[in-house]
Amino acid sequence: MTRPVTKTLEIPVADGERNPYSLKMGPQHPATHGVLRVDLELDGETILKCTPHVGYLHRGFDKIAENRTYAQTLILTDRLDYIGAMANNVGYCVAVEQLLGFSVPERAKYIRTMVCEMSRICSHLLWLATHALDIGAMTVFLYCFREREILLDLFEELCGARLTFSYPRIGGVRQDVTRKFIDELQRVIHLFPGRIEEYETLIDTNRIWLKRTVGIGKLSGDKALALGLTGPCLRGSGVDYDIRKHRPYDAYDQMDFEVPLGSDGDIYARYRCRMEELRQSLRILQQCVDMLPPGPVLDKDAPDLVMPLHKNTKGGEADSTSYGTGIIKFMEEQGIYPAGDIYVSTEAPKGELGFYFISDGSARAYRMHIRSPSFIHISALPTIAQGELIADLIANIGSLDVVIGECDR
Amino acid sequence: MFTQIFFCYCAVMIIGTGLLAITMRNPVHSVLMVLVLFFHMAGLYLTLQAEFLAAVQIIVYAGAILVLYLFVLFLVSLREEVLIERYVDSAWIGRIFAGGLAVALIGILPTFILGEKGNWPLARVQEVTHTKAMGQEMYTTFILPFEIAGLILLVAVIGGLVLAKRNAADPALQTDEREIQK
Amino acid sequence: MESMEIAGRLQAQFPDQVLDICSFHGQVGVLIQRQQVVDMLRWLRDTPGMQMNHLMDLCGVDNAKKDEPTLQRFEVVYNLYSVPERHSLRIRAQIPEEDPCIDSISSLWAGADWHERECFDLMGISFNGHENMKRILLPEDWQGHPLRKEYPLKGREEWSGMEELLHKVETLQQFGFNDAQNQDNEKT
Amino acid sequence: MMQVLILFIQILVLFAIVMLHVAYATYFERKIIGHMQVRMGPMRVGYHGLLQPIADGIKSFFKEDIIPEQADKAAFRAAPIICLVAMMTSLAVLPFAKGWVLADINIGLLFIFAMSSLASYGVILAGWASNSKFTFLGGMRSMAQVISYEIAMGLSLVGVMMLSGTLNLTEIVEAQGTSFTGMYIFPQILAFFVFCIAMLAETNRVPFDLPEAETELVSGYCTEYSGMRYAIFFMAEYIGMMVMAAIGTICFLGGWNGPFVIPFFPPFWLILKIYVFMFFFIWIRATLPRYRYDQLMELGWKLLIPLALANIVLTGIIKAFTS
Repeated sequence: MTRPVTKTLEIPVADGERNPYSLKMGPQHPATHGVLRVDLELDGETILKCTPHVGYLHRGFDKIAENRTYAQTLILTDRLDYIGAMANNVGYCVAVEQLLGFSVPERAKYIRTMVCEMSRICSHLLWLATHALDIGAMTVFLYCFREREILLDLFEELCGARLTFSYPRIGGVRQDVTRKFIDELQRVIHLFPGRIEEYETLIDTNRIWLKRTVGIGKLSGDKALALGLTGPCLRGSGVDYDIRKHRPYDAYDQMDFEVPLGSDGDIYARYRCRMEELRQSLRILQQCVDMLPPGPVLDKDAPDLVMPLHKNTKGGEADSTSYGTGIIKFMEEQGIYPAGDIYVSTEAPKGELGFYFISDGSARAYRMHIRSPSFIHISALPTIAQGELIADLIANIGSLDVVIGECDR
Repeated sequence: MFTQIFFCYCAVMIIGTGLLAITMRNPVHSVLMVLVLFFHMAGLYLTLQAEFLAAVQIIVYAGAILVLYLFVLFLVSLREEVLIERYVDSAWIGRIFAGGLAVALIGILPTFILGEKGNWPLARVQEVTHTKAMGQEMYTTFILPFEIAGLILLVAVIGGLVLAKRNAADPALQTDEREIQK
Repeated sequence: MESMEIAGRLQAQFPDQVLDICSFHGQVGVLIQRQQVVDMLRWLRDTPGMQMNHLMDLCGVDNAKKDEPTLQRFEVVYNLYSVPERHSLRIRAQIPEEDPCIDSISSLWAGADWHERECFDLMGISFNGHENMKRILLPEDWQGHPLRKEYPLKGREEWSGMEELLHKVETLQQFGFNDAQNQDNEKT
Repeated sequence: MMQVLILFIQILVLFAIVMLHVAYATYFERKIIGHMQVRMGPMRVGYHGLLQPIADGIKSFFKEDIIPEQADKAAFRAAPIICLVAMMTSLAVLPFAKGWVLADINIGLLFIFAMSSLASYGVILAGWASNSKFTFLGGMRSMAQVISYEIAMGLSLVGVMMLSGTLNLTEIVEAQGTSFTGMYIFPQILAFFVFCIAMLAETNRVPFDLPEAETELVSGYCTEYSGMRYAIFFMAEYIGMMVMAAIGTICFLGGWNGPFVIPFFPPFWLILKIYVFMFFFIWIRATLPRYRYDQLMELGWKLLIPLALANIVLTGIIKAFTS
């Protein structure tokens, strides 16, 4: 005769190795930087298996782009990496210009380089803020936001927007920089080195910070390259691959700057790389300000890529489609749009942001594919995180610097 | 008067929670009952002017040992009901045994007598505090048994370490194997 | 090395696989057949002088609306780059409509894993030898592959998961849940 | 009978004062951390946000109390109470000045240890009873942490016990004398160091706030708690901080003795020192990142416990030679 001796509440515990403790982190979790879900299989706190799930923010940019003109698609790129949106805009414009064969005035090139580096600083500051918060250092978070605020104010002075800019245009930029902008930028360039030192004083020599970052999330250069990592994550592993140097676009070939390289490929190396990049960005900004040539900011030969209006301003019913198509038809007849395919990538703050276009001679992209760094970086997460602890996973997600908007597109 | 009431309360609670601890079906609840039991044990020590023992009872038993029990409970999966064969088939045999034991215990009770007063009458303990009194006795009169007990515990600790070390090595091996299988 | 030269050497190495070489704005694309894609990419990656060790991009293309009759229905495009040699090449593997599959290159580049899953998810090209050929961006029970040209811009129907959710909301409303929120929504 | 009534009134007064202090300790923390982080902290409710803690209290009191469906209801309800009661009980033996103590018992120090080890039951139970994975991991972490750091803390205070020859908190203060140089922080500097670190770990404060590490475990053991129950955990944490600060003050900083006597309000120096400790807690919170679980254990077992043991041996040798 038998009888049950215990009847218990379901206790969530690991049942030996047959049934590891599974934990679903996200999509609502403070440290997954948006709507990333990571399914974990744990042995105690050690990660046996880590499976990231993305797609919660999928908006189908590729498909939308096939049904809009090139100029219309520009505003979608703001919504990729919304932390440094300007870099996406520039990346897109550079790609479309190469596809359609437009030239860009010198002044616009310098302005674009400038805003690119500003958005890199913006992005890296936010990265540092959240990364430090992930590891538990709260104060750095607010210090970084204080500085980011200054840059956002600058962007507002430049184009009126603080987050989604759509400032660059195909063939230049929308409008010229103001005197005030340049003065303010000059001030920022002088202010920032001290501020960067401030962050470093807080965390760089901190025993706990070093314990949490040195030797964690290690990746060798070859492995990082095979995983497709780019940007600071790749350079932290010692691979010298910076698109600004390898395939210069805009005014980067005129700039004198260094590409900071790490060697260990751990979280600390990536952190050091980004901190150095902040300094190099300031250097580039200074050069841009000094060398800014006079001239127009939008190419004269560039077609007037007016966005189709929703409402006819002259009154009467809106006929946006016919108005839009009218222009497009006209331009198609002009033969501005060559047929062919092209892959152009730029060095966005997070890594290599590539646009692959196929044009069939119409005003709309036949196919657009965005190679977003965050997507690839998240896919590398299982390799990095396996065998480490939960706390390290958080640090790793932070150090890979992912933005879900860019990952899911 | 107050002491008697307090003693009665503690005694009743000890018996009650003891019974609950072995009858409750949820092991975590059982452990909690044991926690309450330890509390009242500490109360009993207080009635004997043994405040040091009372505090140690809570710190060591409640604060450390029971927590370890909980640890084990959490780590061992109890998701499935554990089925244990009855040791004795009929319930009545067990009840008769239990009743007999109870009668024997109660029968023995009157033969208990108070021990000798010895070197530490109540007044003296109160004067130098229980902690000092115990320390004095333990490190002079009973130093040899105390050290022997310490040695045995040390052996146990080292034994535990060795066992844990070996067990810790195993899962690592297993995960490696699993990786290889993949 | 010039991209054209690499393409030429690739053609010499795999003469029956390379269909065509085309160039546009200085970028060279090599049209190939799908059979030996893994070998070809491995050759490009490992040959000294080529060392195309960085897979920049991998995506699927639907040629249904292109009026180039020589092309097959689908393509998988590999954009390769050599970090040490600084040259790039594009490989376009042709895939017929009736059997949309190609060998996976995730053994060459671990990073191709998600690219291929994305391609499968949105374009419906499956990759042989891929360990985890599942949808990645869309829900697992999604019907169809949105990036195919015949897929409408607005979906044919609501996703079943969404309908379930709407149904749930309706049931909850019967019990007085969510009322306040709805009123707010109506106001705005 | 009269005695009991007086005691009862004393308890009530102490309770009220401590609760007020707890409320304003949160204000203190938010303000200080705010200014350290180039922001203002609470500003809206009352002058410079002075009424903020009260507003928070009222808010959490009236908030909906959510109990997860799958939770073990009894344990879920009991957990915060256990935490609070254990922490409040330890207040009974704290001497705020000579004679200003509810229960002047011989084993005051041990009693506080006993209570703080009981408080960990609240955390463990909360973690288990919520029946959620994050809370469970938080509870497990807390268990391991409390066991390890209680040892380090107990051992660090053994030196003080040896010097003073008593466990009674009032007598410990008196043994240090009234002069500045008599404080045990000087002979027991090693123990003070160990105590400070163990104190942070015992109260689950940064950099040892692993049981509630929000970036890893959402909010650790109290993830599923809301409203008043959550506030009770919060209160228990702050009372814990105060108790630990009071022990540090009493054992190492000479308790209520100060450079000069404040008439009518002898606990002045004690409270001032407690708030210095609190400031230390907050300062650390604003500065340091968080340890990782295994590193925390390593620190406890490989550094603090050996250090505390060495301190005991050292104190013993010195005491044997000087006496």
